[in-house]
Order: sequence, then C-alpha cells, then structure tokens
Amino acid sequence: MTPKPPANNPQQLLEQMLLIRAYEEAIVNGSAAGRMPGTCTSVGQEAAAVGVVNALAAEDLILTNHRSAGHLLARGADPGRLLAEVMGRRDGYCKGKSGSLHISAKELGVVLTSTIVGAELSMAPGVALAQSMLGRPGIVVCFFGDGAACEGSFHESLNLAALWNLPILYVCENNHWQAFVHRREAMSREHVAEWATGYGIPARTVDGNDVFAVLEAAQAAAAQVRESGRPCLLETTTYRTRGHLEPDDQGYVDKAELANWLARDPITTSRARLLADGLLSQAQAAAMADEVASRIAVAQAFAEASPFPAADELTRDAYA
Amino acid sequence: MTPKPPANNPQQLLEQMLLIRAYEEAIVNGSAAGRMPGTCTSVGQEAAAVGVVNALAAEDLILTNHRSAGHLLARGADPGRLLAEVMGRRDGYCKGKSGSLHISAKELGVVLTSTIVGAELSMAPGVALAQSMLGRPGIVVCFFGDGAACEGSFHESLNLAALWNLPILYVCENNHWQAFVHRREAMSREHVAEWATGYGIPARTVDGNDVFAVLEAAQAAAAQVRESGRPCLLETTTYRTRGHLEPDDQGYVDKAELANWLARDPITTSRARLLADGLLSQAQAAAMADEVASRIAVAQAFAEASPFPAADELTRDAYA
Amino acid sequence: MPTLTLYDAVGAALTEEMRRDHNVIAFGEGIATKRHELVDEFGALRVRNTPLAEGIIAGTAVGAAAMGLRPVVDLLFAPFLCYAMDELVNSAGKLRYLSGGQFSFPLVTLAMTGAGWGVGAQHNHNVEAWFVHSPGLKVVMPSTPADTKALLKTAIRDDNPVLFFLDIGLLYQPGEVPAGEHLLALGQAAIVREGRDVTLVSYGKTVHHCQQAADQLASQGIAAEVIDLRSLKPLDEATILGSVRKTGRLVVVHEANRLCGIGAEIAALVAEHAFADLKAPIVRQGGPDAPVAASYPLEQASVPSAEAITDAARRLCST
Amino acid sequence: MPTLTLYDAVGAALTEEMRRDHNVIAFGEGIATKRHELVDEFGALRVRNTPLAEGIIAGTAVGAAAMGLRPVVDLLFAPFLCYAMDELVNSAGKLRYLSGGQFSFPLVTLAMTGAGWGVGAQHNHNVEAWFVHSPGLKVVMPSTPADTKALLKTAIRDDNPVLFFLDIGLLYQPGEVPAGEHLLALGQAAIVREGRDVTLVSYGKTVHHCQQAADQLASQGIAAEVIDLRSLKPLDEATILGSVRKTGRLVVVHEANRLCGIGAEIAALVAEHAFADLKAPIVRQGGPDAPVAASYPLEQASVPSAEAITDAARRLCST
Ligand SMILES: Cc1ncc(C[n+]2csc(CCOP(=O)(O)OP(=O)(O)O)c2C)c(N)n1
Ligand SMILES: Cc1ncc(C[n+]2csc(CCOP(=O)(O)OP(=O)(O)O)c2C)c(N)n1
Ligand SMILES: [Mg+2]
Ligand SMILES: [Mg+2]
Repeated sequence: MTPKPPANNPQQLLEQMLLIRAYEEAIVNGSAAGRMPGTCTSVGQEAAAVGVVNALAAEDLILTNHRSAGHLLARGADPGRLLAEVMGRRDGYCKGKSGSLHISAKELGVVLTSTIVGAELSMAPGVALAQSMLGRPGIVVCFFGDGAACEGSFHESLNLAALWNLPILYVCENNHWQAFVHRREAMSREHVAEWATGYGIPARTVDGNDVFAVLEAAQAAAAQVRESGRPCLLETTTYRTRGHLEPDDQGYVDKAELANWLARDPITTSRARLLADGLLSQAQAAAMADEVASRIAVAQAFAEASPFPAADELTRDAYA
Repeated sequence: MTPKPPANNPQQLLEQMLLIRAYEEAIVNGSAAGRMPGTCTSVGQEAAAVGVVNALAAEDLILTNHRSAGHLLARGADPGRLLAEVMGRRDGYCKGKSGSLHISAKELGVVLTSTIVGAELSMAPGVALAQSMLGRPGIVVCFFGDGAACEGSFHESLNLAALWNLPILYVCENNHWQAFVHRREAMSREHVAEWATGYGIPARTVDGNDVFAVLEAAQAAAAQVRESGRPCLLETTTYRTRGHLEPDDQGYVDKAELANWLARDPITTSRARLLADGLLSQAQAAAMADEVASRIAVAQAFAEASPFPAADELTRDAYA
Repeated sequence: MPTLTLYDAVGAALTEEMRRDHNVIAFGEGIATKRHELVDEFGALRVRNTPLAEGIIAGTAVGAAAMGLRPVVDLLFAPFLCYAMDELVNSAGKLRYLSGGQFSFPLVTLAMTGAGWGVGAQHNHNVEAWFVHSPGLKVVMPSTPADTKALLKTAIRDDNPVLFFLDIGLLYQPGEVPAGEHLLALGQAAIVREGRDVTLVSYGKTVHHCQQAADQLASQGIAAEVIDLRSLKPLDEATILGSVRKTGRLVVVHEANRLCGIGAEIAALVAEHAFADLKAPIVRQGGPDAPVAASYPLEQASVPSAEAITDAARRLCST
Repeated sequence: MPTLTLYDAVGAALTEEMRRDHNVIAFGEGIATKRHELVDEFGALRVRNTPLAEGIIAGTAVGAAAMGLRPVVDLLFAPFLCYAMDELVNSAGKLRYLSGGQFSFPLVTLAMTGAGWGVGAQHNHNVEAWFVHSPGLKVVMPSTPADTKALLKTAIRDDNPVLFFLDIGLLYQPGEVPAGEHLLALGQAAIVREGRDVTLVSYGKTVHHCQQAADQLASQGIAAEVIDLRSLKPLDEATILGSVRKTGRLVVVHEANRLCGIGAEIAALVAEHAFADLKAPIVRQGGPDAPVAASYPLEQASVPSAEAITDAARRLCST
C-alpha cells in the first residue's frame, strides 16, 4: 500500500473527514461497550489533519503522535489494519504491539510515531537530515500538539532545523488541551507560532477547523519548505471536542468554550458550505455517509476477526 | 560570611575585576605547573560578572555554573576557600567535594551550582517559587551561557517563569563559545535575547565588556524584576579569551576575532577610563594591583595548607 | 476499617501531609484537575497544573526543595521520567553531596508503572532499578493502599528525594486503610506470609502473585514465606537475609527486566551474605529483555505469573 | 604493532568505518573541532559540531538511523546521557519493537565515564547498568585501545543502538593496536589471564586492577582467572559460567555503584546457573552508594583497588 494521492476536489476532503469521524466513533462506541480499548480521538480536529495531509506529496514523510488517526486515514491507511492495531491484533500495522498510541506505517511514509509527547520533535531533524543527505526528495512533516510545544525538545528541534537548514514543516495542532490541562495554564503565550519566530522560522496560524483554509496554508508552507530547503511552522487552531482519552466525562471542560467550538464543527461547516455552493447535493451527502459507514463496518469486522499475536512475539523485534 | 554589599564607587568595580583576574591567573599558573587542576576560567568576562553581581541586594539569590569564579568573588567569596575547593581540600566551600565545577556557597546566596549545562535554568524557577511562597524578599539571578541557552531547559524555564510570574533575572553570558563550538555553529540567531522575546519576557543585550554599562543595565533589569515580580532577561555579550578548560591551546579559535576582543579587555578599558576621568591615579592603580596580588598570595597559601578530606567523607552527605 | 483504592490512598496521604505542613506543595501535568479537592482545600498556589514538561517540573521541585518547600510532583508514567533524569539524578541526587551537605532535597516524585492498561512500553516500563543504582535517591513501590498511604506520608517527611512508584495494575483495587495517622519507615520490608521451605521476595503487583503461589504451594505441602519489599532503597537486607537463612531457598520476582534489576541485587546480596545457608540455586523471575507490547496477551505474558512462581518454587524445593 | 591511545583508537575506528560506508556520519558538541582530521577527510556534512543539547543530538541520531544513516554521536560525559534518556531509551530502544519491526536503529553513542580527572559526580558517574536494564540497547565498555577500535567498528556495523562507554582513566593510555581491519563480536568476553582458583570478572579500568591483583595472588600461590567482559549487553554468560564452574569462586569488580550494577547481574547469573559448583560466597566490589567527589583521594577511594581485590580473593580461597 502506498500513500493516497492528495484529494483533487473539495468533496474528497469532506469524505476523508467523515471517514475519520466514523472511525473514531466506532472506537468510542466499542470502548464504551468494552470491546475496544480507549484511545485519544481526534474528533473535532479532522480538518486540521485532512487539510495538511492533502497538501503533501507521496514522497513526503510524516511524524505523528498519540492522536494520529486523522493523519493516518488521510494518508490512505486501511481502517481495518488501524482498528486491528488498536485492538492489539496481529494484522495491525505494528502487529498489535503498538496499540493505538504509536502507530507507524512506513509504507505510507508515516514514520517513528511515538506517544512520548515531544519525541516527534526530537526525531524529526534526523529524518530530515537523512532525506537531504541521501538525496531523497520528500520534505518531513512533524505533527505535534500545543503540549508538545512546551517540552524542551521543541526549542532544541527548531533551533537545529533552522541552523542546519532542514526541510521540515512543523505543524502544531493547538487544540487548547494538554490532557487535563488547558493551554492557558501551560503556555506563556496564546500561540506556539509566537515562539517559532524567535528562531527565524516562518510561522503562520490558521483556522484549524476550516479544511479549505488549512489546505491552502499547508500547500503554501509545504511549498516554502520544498523551495527553501528550510523549516516552516504552521499552527492549526482547533479544539479537542471529546476528552483526552476515552472514556472521559470532560467535567473539567468549560461548557461555553466547548459549545462555541462544537458550533464550528469542521464537518458540519464544510458540508454546509459545499451544499450552499452547490458542490454537493443532499443525495450525494447521504451516499457519502453510507459509503463511509460501510467501510468502517468492514474494517471493524476485519479487525475483530484478526487473531492476537502468537506467544513468540513477546520478544521478537526487540533487537534487529 | 555574608554577601558583600554592592560597590559604591567605580574603583571598587575595577578592584573586583582585578581580584578575579589575579585569582584565575593563579589557577592558570598553578595548573600549568601541575600544582592545581585545570578550570574553566572567566578571564575576559570579568565585567559581565562584576556588573551584574553589584546590581544585587544581599537577599538576592544567585545560581551559577562551571564558570563561576567571577560571580563568587564579586559576591564576596573568600578566595582562599575557593582555591581550597578547586584543589579538593577540606576547607573549600564544599569540603573539597565539588572541585571547581559546582561551587555553591549558601551563606553568600550562591545556591545549587551545577556543572550540568542547563541545570541552573531548570532549578531557578523552584528557587524563585520558594522565595515567593515563603514570602522572602530576594529575587533570583540565574547566570547561564549561550550554550546553556541551546538546551531544552531554557525553553521550559522561561515559559514557566513567565507563566507563574516568578521573580527571576536571567543573565545570559554570551561569550561566543560553547566549549569547542562557536556559537554561530550552534545558534540559529545571533542573540539569546531574540529567543526570550517569544515568551513575552523583557530582554535586553548589553556590552558585557563594559562594566559600567553592565551595572546600569543589571540595576534596571533587577529593579524591573523586583517591581513586576516577573522575569527579565539580560544578555551580556562578551568573549572567553582563554580556552574552555585549562590548559587549552585555542588552536581552533579565529585569531582575528580573539584579537579584536582582547583589544577590548574589560580591565584595561575600564582602568583607562578611570585614569582618563581622573577617578584613579597611577599610584592608586599600582596599589590596587599590589593589594590584589597579596590577597591572592595569602589565599593560595591557605588553600595549599588545607588538608584533603578525611576518608570517612567518601559517603558522608550522600543522604540527609 | 475504611476501604480506599491505591489512587485514593495517594490523595489521602497528600491531604493529611498538606494539612500538617504548609510547606508541602503539589504540582504536575493535571494534578490540579484530577485531584481538584486538593485545590479546594489548599488553594491554587499550593496545588498547580503545569506545562507539559517533565524536566522543568522536576527541576522546579529540586530548586524549591533546596530552599525550604517540600514538593510532591506527579510525573504520570514512569517512562516520562526519562525527561527528568538530569534533574532527579544529577541535581537532586548529587548536589547535596557535591556541595558538602549545604542543601537537602525533600521531594517526592510520583510515577505509575507496570502492566494492566495495554498502553505499551512508552507508558509501561519499570525503571525503578535505575534509581536504586543512582546515589542520593530513595525508591519506594508499595503493593497495597494501606502501605501506599503510610509510605507516602513518610516519604513526604523524608529529607531526601524519594521516587515513589505506583503499580498501574493495582491503582484502582480497593483495600483496607487504617483511619488516621499511620506511618511506615522506609526500608522496612513486610513478611506477608510466613513459611519455612522457600522465600519468595517481590514488590508491587507481583507480591500478590507470590501470595497466590504460596497458596498453591501450601496445597502441595510447601510452606513459602512471602516478603513484600515495599521500599527498594533503602533495602531491608536483614529481613531478606533472615528469611533465606531460615528457608535456604530463594525466588525473587518482579515485573521489571531481569537484567540488572532489583532481583539481581537481591540474588547477589544473598549469594554474598547467606551463601552457607542456601540449599539450592537462586531463581529470578522477571520481565524479558524486550519492551512491553500493548497487545493484551503479550502484555500479560510479560509479568511473572503465580503459576510460574509456583513451578519455580516447587522445583527448588525438590532439589 | 602500532601504538595508539584509546582516544586515538576511537578516531581510527571512525576513520576506517567512514571510509568503508558513506552512510556513517558523526556529530556532537565539538567533535568537528576535536577530531578535525575527520572533517578534512569526510567533509563538514558528515562530521558536524552541534548545539549544546544532548536530547536533540540523540534524537537526531535516532531519526537519521531509522531512515538509513548510521550516526555516531559523541555525548561527552556519561552523566550528560541524562538529557538524552528519552531519545535513547524510549525511542531508540523501543520503537523497533512497538512498530512491529518496521525500523532499525544503527547508531552509536560515545560517552566518557569513570575516575581519573577529578571532575566530580556530574562528569564521573558510571551509568552503564541503566542501559543493560533497558530493552533494545547494546552496551560496550572496553579496557584497551585494541578492543576499543575493534568493538567500535563492530558497533558501527550493528543494526541496534549501541551505548559505547570510554573509561576516562584509560583514555590517554597507549596500547598496541593491530593495523588494518580487526573486528570483535559484541558479547564476547576475553579471558585475559587463566587460572583455576578464583574468577575475577570486570570491565573498564578495573580489569587492570584485577590483573594486578592476579599478579599479587600468584605470588601467594593463588591462580586467579581474569575475565574482561568488554560488552555488557549482550553479556557473555557462557564464558563467565564456564570459568566459575572451573574455579568455584567469584569476585565481580566494577567502579559503578554496587546496587543493581553489572556485578549484581553477574552474581545473580552465577547463583542461578553455577550454584552447584560454587565453593564460597560470591564477592562484589563496586563503588559506594554515593556520588563521586572531585577531591583526588576521595575520587580514588571510590574505585576498587588491586589490594582490595587481592584481599577479597584471598579470603575466598581460604574458605
Ligand atoms: C513526555 C510525556 N508526558 C506526558 C504524557 C501524557 N500525555 C499524553 S498526551 C498528553 C497531552 C498532550 O497534549 P498535546 O501535545 O497538546 O497533544 P493533544 O493530546 O492535545 O493532541 C499527555 C500529557 C506523555 N505521553 N508523554
Ligand atoms: C549537559 C552538559 N553538556 C555538556 C557539558 C560539557 N560542557 C561543559 S561547559 C560546556 C560549554 C558551555 O557553554 P556555555 O553554556 O556557553 O558556557 P561557557 O562555558 O561558554 O561559559 C560544555 C559543552 C556539560 N557540562 N553539561
Ligand atoms: Mg493539545
Ligand atoms: Mg558560552
């Protein structure tokens, strides 16, 4: 399997977001029913993932983190193999060893996923260094959260990338939360982009709930990285509309803030826009929803049928 | 012994710088002769140390690093006990256990010196937190190098200090070198102060070889920290005119760059200015040099006479 | 006796110690959210959420401890301690000694560890042995809510840095906890079951596996003595040696990697100081030299089971 | 045979491997300055100075290794590894396994450790056991220039992350190094002296102390066998067990803290697998549970001496 080519029409962007949402909801329901483990879902953040990933070329590489379903699915990952991985089954992308938290899929160019917050930032320069020293064309996209931006690795990574001219597009998904801590309890500034400018790295903030705006900003930033061979940073402002890790009653979340963002749900708003602009009919929208639901149903059946890893996997791949 | 009161005339500033230089030279000569271990000297950086320390009140606390002689002596440390420490003798400030690299002198308010580059930055917020939670008046001054500024702890420390309103004066001694690496091989920007502004921390750069300019800038910055209860950063631009650690042939140092800075030696220039302004006579200058030399001679005799720690010190103070 | 989970026992210890000593403060990534009752009682200055940055959390604790506060910091999962090693090992563990005793560092770090939640090796990695190996630090890992509360209270009063590990698999299991003030000295193991044939030494969740093994062994006529170490440094050498001198046989059990683990230390201790009384080889049961998978059956297989302990002990007793 | 210091043996290994494989690169805080001949031969892209930031040095090595380069990074002194623990332990050590084998991490970290320069515990702290305890990593610590060159060449070709420790006290001591291509497999100990009465196992500078002890013992009629482990993971269990089965007596010696050190591992290994052949208690000699002071006599006292080893071995042989 290879990376999915970028969407070439707005309907495909919507469809990808719907697939991510349906996938996450399958896990939410599965874990509520005790059939699946809880995960860190990306519900509410689909536009930020889909907009950026569709700005990339097949040869580009992605590093992501614990909240990765959107990046993986937008890149063309098989939801069946993803769900198998979440459930610890042998047909998962990582043979069931990763679970939901560190899913890498090298064949899709999604490499070195780590659930250590900040580790993606520490590894990205090396991935980019290999790209440039081995004469490979792709740029490196490093997704990280506003929380990761508080780790020291943020500073060390940006300084090195700027100093060594590494082709990295840093994408900060600022979703207002760092697990159970609101970003205003954790950051001296509103925006991670304000920190980036200190390194001489071009940085821009974009509405992360507007998939079209994200796509455009990401295309521009990716092009700049490609042409300059130097890092850029894009901050997508969005909101984690479910809890940190399923299940989570969100009792600590400010209701008005959440309601505000729910009213700007990226799927609802982009669908409305496509309908209003005549780019989508009600019938097409319904068909899209059906199609996505049936893909997820197939995926779920596949994952549930996949066996657990054999006992001899206990130590296999600990060493090369 | 308590901290020395700040100098109240320019002659005292010069005298402190002379004392530091004579102290460092005693070690340089001693280590060349095999009588003393090598150290990281502050030769050429005396103005940066003296200017800042003389802007502080007795109740202020200082965190410093491996290149600390200037800070300690300007604060009133006994050169005899310092030399004893450097030589690993029991009358040293740390009973000989520290050696030159991590000399703390709590009685002088010089606390938690660490030779781990970046550790001063990681501990400073806690010291400041204790000051403010325990209702103590002093601000916290954290000396660190341009090298330390490249560690992740710089980012984490500045963000937390800004977020929690901690009374810290960060003083970056940008001496162009990080051991055997020139700062331009290590930093994406010219000045550490450029990084600081990203946190909303007031930051200023000052000529670190002009003791009067440093004093004035440090007084202003310390006053701002005291009044606002919030962090500030002061970057003193200076140059490490000897090697990283004695002995060091400096074969890797650009000769023109070094010569440029040697021509701006902080002691030569300030003495010339005092002489020109009629604030110092040649006779006073000579007397000052003699006085300093004899203090160092006494100190050296004291240190050499001090015994090594007893064998039972091997494990003492490992635990409280 | 009231019943608490281990998680709530931590809360109870924090509450009591924060009431007793106003210099005790607590901070970490979400502690003010998850233990909001502490904020309600002690205020937002003494109980704080922090940025997501373990290094500065630990470093701030070190600086604050040296200057008179008694911080407790929640570093969440043990592998995240990797981001705080300099602050814990190089600063907290060494700066008292290197300064000739000028400072002390009364601070406690909390971290969860071990199998149970299927979260994989970046959340589940038992690194307690690192800190036993490093000077200037104490290390505690309890197996019951009652011990958790008593040991945490003592750890908070200790003038040294204490690494306090919470076994994930035990976190929400309830247990009886005596009401009111109970303290337990660090460095005191518990003989949780007496026996004369073989000594089983463990800590954390595998103490319970040892107890199950002892039940199984009893039904086979073998009387196993079970020791719960509770604190890993200081280590209660006397209790371990006393037991092995009596039984002559030793099985050491833990979830952490066997190589250079606590089990190695205890086996070495016994081979040095109770050699003459040993009747059979020492047996270590520990995790394999591999990261822990998220997949449930693999995760479970990484933990020594009661059956494996029983088998090992029975084999020993037949030699 | 040419004579090189251990420091130059590192340079020779780097030169040969960088010639052989253009994917080998080297970077660190000053490596391009201190080993400028590498820059001259291989250029400023393959040999780089870095910012002062161990985390990103190690992290960059991890990322580069996963994507096809073979980085060697100089992290200077072992305690500075504290700033790189996440990258080494959580990323390099675990991401191969957690990804189901999708990546490998052929990288080598160099770090100096041990007594000799009077630099105190923040430069002199022997932490090799941490990495033996952590999965996915290999650990090497040679005692001669010849072994250093051969083992470093092998380490660079290994597809796993290798922690390569250089003993500060040996760094500038010259030794004969065979010219040309010589490799040594990781996991092969050397019997540097044969003997039938007692086995002395060590690594790094204390191997030489063991050899001196063996000389002293020989003059007292005791034939000590001396084993230089060379690599700590993989550990050459067969050579250790074979020797102890022959001699029946074991003294394990290292500079690192005794608690949960390599000595504990070896003692445990022997107590498990060569118990029947043991004629006497095992003895461990290691550093105390205290940071190392800068003061010369205290620093020296932290290292097991030849005399102490001789005494211990003689006592064992009289039981
Ligand atoms: C080093 C580290 N510290 C803490 C955690 C626990 N943790 C997992 S996700 C998370 C929040 C991350 O926040 P952010 O980076 O903003 O990403 P988000 O979850 O919001 O997508 C935390 C604290 C971790 N996995 N790694
Ligand atoms: C964490 C860490 N890394 C590396 C070193 C080795 N080292 C000691 S001083 C030094 C240079 C420090 O540069 P800077 O912070 O600019 O201070 P300066 O020496 O220039 O005063 C280095 C690399 C160290 N002591 N600690
Ligand atoms: Mg977030
Ligand atoms: Mg510098």
